[in-house]
Amino acid sequence: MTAPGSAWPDAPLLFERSRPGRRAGRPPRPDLPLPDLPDGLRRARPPRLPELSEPELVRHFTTLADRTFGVDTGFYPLGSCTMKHNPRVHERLAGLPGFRDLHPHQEDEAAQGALELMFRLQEMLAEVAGLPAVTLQPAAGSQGELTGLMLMRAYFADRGEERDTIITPDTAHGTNPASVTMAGYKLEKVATDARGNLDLDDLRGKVNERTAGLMLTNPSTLGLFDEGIEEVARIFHEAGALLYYDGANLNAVVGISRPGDMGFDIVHYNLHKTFSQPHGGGGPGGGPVAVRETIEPFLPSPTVVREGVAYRLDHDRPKSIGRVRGFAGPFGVFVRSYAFMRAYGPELKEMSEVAVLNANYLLARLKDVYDLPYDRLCTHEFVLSARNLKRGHGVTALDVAKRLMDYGIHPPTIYFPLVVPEALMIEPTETEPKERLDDFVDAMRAIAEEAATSPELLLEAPHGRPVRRLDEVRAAKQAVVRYLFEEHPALVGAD
Amino acid sequence: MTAPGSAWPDAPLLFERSRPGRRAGRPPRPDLPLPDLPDGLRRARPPRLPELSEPELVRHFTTLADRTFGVDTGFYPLGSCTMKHNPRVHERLAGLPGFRDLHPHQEDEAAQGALELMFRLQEMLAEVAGLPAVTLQPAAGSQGELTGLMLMRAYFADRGEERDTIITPDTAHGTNPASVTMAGYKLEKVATDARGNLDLDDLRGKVNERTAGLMLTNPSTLGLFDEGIEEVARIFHEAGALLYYDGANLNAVVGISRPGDMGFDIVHYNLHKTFSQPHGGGGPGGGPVAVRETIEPFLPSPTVVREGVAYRLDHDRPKSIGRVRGFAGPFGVFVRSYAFMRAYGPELKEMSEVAVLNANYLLARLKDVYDLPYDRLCTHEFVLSARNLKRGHGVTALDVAKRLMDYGIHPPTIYFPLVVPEALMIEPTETEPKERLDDFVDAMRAIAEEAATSPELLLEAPHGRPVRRLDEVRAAKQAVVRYLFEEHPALVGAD
Amino acid sequence: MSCGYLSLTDADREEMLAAIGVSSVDELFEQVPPGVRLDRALDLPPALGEADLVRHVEELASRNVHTGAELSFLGAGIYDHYVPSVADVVLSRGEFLTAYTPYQPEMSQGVLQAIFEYQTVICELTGMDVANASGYDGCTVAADACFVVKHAVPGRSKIVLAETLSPQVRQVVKTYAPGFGLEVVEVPHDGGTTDPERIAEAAADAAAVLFQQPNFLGCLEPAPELAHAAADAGALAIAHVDPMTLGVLEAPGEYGCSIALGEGQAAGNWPSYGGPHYGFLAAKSDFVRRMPGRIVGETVDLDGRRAFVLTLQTREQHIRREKATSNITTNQTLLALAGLATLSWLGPDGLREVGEACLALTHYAREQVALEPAFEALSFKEVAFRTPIPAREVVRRARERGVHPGYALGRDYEGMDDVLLVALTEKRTVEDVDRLAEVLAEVCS
Amino acid sequence: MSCGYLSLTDADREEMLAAIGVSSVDELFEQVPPGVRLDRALDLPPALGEADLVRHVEELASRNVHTGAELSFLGAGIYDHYVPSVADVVLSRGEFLTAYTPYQPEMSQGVLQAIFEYQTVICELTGMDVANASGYDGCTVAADACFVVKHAVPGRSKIVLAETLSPQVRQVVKTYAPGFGLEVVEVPHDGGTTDPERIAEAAADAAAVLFQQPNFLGCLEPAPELAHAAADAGALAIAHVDPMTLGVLEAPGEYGCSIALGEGQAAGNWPSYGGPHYGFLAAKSDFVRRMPGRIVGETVDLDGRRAFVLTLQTREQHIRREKATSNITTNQTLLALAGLATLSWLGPDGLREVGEACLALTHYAREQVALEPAFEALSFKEVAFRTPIPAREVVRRARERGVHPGYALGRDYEGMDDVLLVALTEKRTVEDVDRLAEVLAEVCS
Ligand SMILES: Cc1ncc(COP(=O)(O)O)c(C=O)c1O
Ligand SMILES: Cc1ncc(COP(=O)(O)O)c(C=O)c1O
Repeated sequence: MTAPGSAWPDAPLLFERSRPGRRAGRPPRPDLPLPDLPDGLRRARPPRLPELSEPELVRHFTTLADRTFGVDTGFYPLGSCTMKHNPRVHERLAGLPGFRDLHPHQEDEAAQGALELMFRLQEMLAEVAGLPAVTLQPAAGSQGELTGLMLMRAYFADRGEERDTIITPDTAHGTNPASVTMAGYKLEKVATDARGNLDLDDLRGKVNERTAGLMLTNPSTLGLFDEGIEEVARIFHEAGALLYYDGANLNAVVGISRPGDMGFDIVHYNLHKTFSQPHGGGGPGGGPVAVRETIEPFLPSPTVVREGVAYRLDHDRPKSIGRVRGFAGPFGVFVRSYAFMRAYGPELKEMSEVAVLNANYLLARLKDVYDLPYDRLCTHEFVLSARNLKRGHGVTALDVAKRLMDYGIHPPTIYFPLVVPEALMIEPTETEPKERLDDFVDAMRAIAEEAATSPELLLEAPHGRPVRRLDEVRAAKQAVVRYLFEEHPALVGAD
Repeated sequence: MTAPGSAWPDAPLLFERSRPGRRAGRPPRPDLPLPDLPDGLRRARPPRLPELSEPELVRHFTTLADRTFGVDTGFYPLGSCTMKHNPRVHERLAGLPGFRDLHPHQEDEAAQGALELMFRLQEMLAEVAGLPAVTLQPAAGSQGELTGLMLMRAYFADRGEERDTIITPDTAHGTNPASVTMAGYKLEKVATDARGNLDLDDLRGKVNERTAGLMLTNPSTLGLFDEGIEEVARIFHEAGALLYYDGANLNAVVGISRPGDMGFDIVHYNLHKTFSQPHGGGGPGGGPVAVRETIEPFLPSPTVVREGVAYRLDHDRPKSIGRVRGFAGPFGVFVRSYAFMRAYGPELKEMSEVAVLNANYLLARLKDVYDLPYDRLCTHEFVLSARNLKRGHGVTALDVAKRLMDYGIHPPTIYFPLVVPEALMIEPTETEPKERLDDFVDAMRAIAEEAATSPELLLEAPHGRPVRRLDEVRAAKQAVVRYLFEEHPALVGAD
Repeated sequence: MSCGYLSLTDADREEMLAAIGVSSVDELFEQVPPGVRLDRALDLPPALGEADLVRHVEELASRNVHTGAELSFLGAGIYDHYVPSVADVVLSRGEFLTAYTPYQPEMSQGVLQAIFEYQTVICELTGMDVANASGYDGCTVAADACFVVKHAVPGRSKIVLAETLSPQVRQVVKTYAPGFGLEVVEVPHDGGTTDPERIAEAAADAAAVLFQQPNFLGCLEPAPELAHAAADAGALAIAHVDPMTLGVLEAPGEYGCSIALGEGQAAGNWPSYGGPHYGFLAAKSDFVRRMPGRIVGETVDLDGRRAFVLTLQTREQHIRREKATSNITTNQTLLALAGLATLSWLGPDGLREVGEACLALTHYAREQVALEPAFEALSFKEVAFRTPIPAREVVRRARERGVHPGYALGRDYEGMDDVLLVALTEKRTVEDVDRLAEVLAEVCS
Repeated sequence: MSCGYLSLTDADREEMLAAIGVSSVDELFEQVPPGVRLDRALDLPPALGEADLVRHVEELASRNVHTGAELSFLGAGIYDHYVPSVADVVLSRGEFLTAYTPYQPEMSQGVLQAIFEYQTVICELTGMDVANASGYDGCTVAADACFVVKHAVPGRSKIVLAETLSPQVRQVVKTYAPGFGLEVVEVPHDGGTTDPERIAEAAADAAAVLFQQPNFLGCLEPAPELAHAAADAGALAIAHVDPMTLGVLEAPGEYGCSIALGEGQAAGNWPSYGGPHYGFLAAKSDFVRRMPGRIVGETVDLDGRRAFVLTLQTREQHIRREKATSNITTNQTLLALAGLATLSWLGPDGLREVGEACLALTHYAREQVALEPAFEALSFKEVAFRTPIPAREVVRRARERGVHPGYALGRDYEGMDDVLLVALTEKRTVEDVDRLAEVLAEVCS
């Protein structure tokens, strides 16, 4: 038991709260005979699911929620993840019985509202990307990437070209190289120049007839718009290669600059970032992909098409790469993103403007106390380095992150991108008011001060959370990844 | 700002979070001309409502929720209030558009489902009370009481009798005497005997031809069933008076003993206690009233009646006392209570059995460390006294209550009933598992121990809440009961 | 255990009985005299598991025609304003839902602070100094106010009600008044509004005058004149107001009222077939120690930190018992907090815009509908039309066409069988009004 | 600000621009080359305030016929099981909704613990040692498993799929396989189930065999024999299972499978027109370091307190990049936690009862419906009937009578245009089945 007076009540596991014979749910039990199941098929030992009454179940999840920090709790400037406010009306809309209880195999004529919503979302997304054709199927950004690479493969195969290499910058998110491998491509890395743009000389030497394409985040993971993007596009297109846009940072440029206009041929969106699907402790997301006309025939099946006043799912796509996910995509996510875009309308650009304004404000107010590796205006996020604190006082980006927790703020992304040592990647998003930004500035400045005067405050942080720092090495070494009941190892105090 | 490392983030007032020109909601604005309003009618200065964006509004209420302890948070044995688990399905059901969006002036034929639910609820409540006629109109227990007293008045007026006195026991809840006054009756108090029953001798001397009736909670606020109830009823009925049953403690006897069978003529239910409407930080509630046939004609108007297969609101009640609330009652509460009773079915008795078992278990495990004024088995709640701790160590019931907070438990009701000094009135309810009861026992025993060994732990408790003990005298003296903007007095640190 | 809301296992039960020292649960009930024990099972319908329960209750709900299922212009006290999704944050949070009255302030700073904010918002809307944490509804707060008045104006025992005050409010006041020793008189309307002169007359020996703005007939009263007529006669002026109009209409506290009260439903609660909603009650500072119900005040804790607490409790039943200012205990906090969330979401501009939308639509309807307005006075949010056939018949016929055209005033007012009261909230559109006009033209011809 | 989701006032904006040292927001975008700037407003439909937005989206929703609006027997991968209200606690709590992947464990002990509990529940259901925190859906986890297999079984590059495995799952595997350098072969069914001998043959040089239990046609496969046929041939056996059947059906880990996976929707997610749902993926301990996606492990903090943390991260893209076991980042945690809440609400007895209800209803339907079952094998939760007219026509006609009778298997299987797949969850009643039988009799005659 936690000590009396702790603000964090105990949180036993569901299995520890379980008592044999207790139960919450009573499913309907039809008064019918039960046919016999053959022996090998019938379950021999019941699964050890937890046995709790409803009151205790509700308390359990309430306790766990209280130990979880979300955007609703406070400022969450997790770079690259766009932790913006999630409008509450979205939950109402996605929960309408006409959506929530709609079976995905329902006949098209009995799902016209859903299909229309998807079709309209496709059109709005196409306008934002500046590319004409959209598939909503991919489940998240990473799957969008993989889908994009598969589209490249299909496109080149259709043209009879053999290309086996994908180029990514050294600032790329880990999913980019991982997707390249999963798609069966080879990876080639290109350097970043002193202003944070792609190094054009390095690039020119690497693009050739084996190059299938580029994967690029723009603005980059440094939060910088690539000033040479037009030249980059020229280099690839001249080599007959394609450009893939990782849309994780689209929040910076909606209505300002469109990937299609920048020269990208394939784009994914992260609906959970830019278009406000709640992140749900890890997901769900949505990763639609937009493409040029030339690539449209290869899009996954089915797509949503309009015929006169009616909408339908089109499964008849002979050149399609096939299906990448079940059904037509994560529909509930579409409801939210559609509602989000409709709430802004043509003024959606303001979203990006404010996101960029908020980030630059933080940058301006912090760059004298933390190192700034690329001294430029940023876009919707920026990367600072704590190397000055490390050099001066022996505290790291991790320590700064942990100390922020004591100020009631979720830490930014740290140690990414890899090209910046002791990186602190900060993305405030557009929904934060100036007061929250100022709180963050005050905390970051106070922490820099503390690093000099009382570094132990950082080194021992956090102080106000339900646990202190964890032994992560031990977690990986012993890999206790499920509860083991009677055989569960006694961790506490041990080792 | 709270100190870094505090588990309780700041909670500024909405008005302090407000910034001129910020706003969340955008109501529809029809494109129509706006007629002029005469000068004296048009608002001169806008109300200073808070101006916040939606993200900050959501955070504000999230922060406030985190500073609020509910049954979902933990054990809440607040005697007399029946803080049981509130099934989550009730929120779904009350939120169905067919209920939530149903206008109370809708024609009866277009509200048949709602009327049927109310009719069925009336019937189920009547069965529980053992009385034939029910009005659902009263908004809470207190209003049920007042309604009951008005019914008495109407009943006697109809019989041409003049009776002006209501008798209540000295253990009565404050609402009983308050209702007596509001109904225009005089109050007469009767004593409690050594076993916690009504003192029959005292009673006999007080009941006469001026007596309109008795108001009694049974089991009493001491958590004891009145063993002389049959004789009590006889005394009143022989004097031509009526018996009113305060249903606050009905949770103890559902399916065990019915007020109507005990001899009561008028009964209120607290739907938010016995039948699980969430208490909502203070309300809403529901206080239906059941009566004998002879009193039925006086029930408030409208009632719900069945005619063949159809249901309707009956407004044609010439002898009715009139209306006590808008419409036919708090319908959303009815949905929840109806669902609650349907989830138990005829086994509803088990609810009371377990409530009584849980209370007796706690009593058995605590009576050696706290004083027990009436040494009997209890019903669904019981009253201990901390006078032994006060005598021995100078700590009071209040100190015990505050220290319980440090153990993550909501204090019981204290200093009530008035007949017990240093009262701790404990009602666990039937939904608590044995582990929570044991936690409470452990905490209460540890506190008794602490009272002896380190009384300052109690005297200075709580230690783990967002605030320490409050200056309540000052609150009442200066009566700052609203935010005053520029003129708001600076309280902090002052005096 | 037969129900998943219960938590004891058979093993728990045995252990607990042993600890108590009894051998069965029945023994615990030996204190109940055999003569009053129920010797049979309750005669209740069979138990339903959650899935079956939902199926059954959904079926009941499906037999109601709600405001989303027809184009509805019903108002008359309960209004179909938009309830914003931020209200869900309040209504769905387990802590708010499952807490009770904040008797222990250290456990309940959140709900206490929210009530303090609610009180402030109500005071701002009404121009008053103090508001309680809520009453049951817009009817009972009127009765509560009469109880305040009874003590605040000694020597007078008459309450004057304008006939244009909501019929249900008047009925509730009349039900309560005898217990308070108060007599009730009603002042009839003149062409839809109340004549200040008649109020002046009636108020001569009255303790208080209650009127409604905008009134039940949809008309704007000469509210300042009514208030002054009352005050000049030595009676307290009490206004029953609609919070959603107070971005546009003057606050009663600014034109001489001592008390303002009303039904809060319009601001943040669903119609819900009549409840639960919240009644609000606010007054000038003179009455602070006579207010009924909970009031939250500001104070400090031992460390000087700002904190909130239930205050002025010597007014209340649990302290003052038969001398209390009211018997209220359980109130409508949760609904009031949904109101707070809603009004904060709107802000001053949003509230004004809602009022303006209602006003503009009302006047558009007055022009578009080819029926004669029943009253000449300016209408706001509701407008009464005279119908060539009984209004109830108009309702019946229009509903067959998917439009609920409003409230038949003959339900409450003698001689108004041919008057239909049409409510217009900001949720109705110009096209909705056009459709109403079309249907009314059809069914009235 | 034009939208209430934004928080800056004009004054804020001015102060902030000054602090940055620019005079306008446009200046911030000078880094965007003029050639790629959009020089017009986006062509998007007009902005809607919340009330208008709700009205518009409700109108769209109303044009769908959902499972509550007709009596539906649709399944074929997505099932109308009861989603208990405790799932709402997870889905409506702001903290769960608005948190992301728990990179900072001290901020996220709640969601980490819940994932750990979810992993345990999945392992218990499937008889496995490790489960990840979720994959996108029941299709993509099958592709993920192929990527595990590619590395786990060196020298073999063939994947065998039973034709009775869900068509969508097979399609997704086929889309992914070329990138992995894997070849896919399919084994046709014999009378609705898969012949272990044919699996033995196909598995001879295969890395893995995937089959489904109960299979897509509603039939119970001889799963242990299939698993053993695969394993004996040196291939890994992978079972695609339905969590709601695993209270009654044996756990794949008990009959020789190395990996178990499936679509989680049936346990705790609404149909939602196909998503978002969650895919689960579990394996024997040999594969723990090849698992894709997030995995939560137990550890201690500095004070020795138990705590949870994302672990084995060297498998993942953000550490291993092109050598990662998968590219997955965002997953389906929220939906998986709704699954956890649902399965915990059921408990072992409830889960068994759900399975028994489905089984009993399936067999009742098989008897009651006057159509010939398409396959002799034992059916579970779904049963296929042969129809005298095309099944799609049966669907069309039955829907006109308010009954959606099921899935026309001809959509996926050649030669099955006259086969109708009827799904029976515990939400259907005996009367529902009687009604189905009646309607099918009508429309098939
Ligand atoms: C730059 C970048 N690319 C790709 C991804 C992958 O997107 P998702 O998490 O939606 O799979 C992310 C985020 O996680 C990202 O930040
Ligand atoms: C014994 C008793 N009587 C009456 C009441 C008043 O009931 P209510 O709060 O529903 O008005 C209460 C509870 O507050 C009570 O405990």
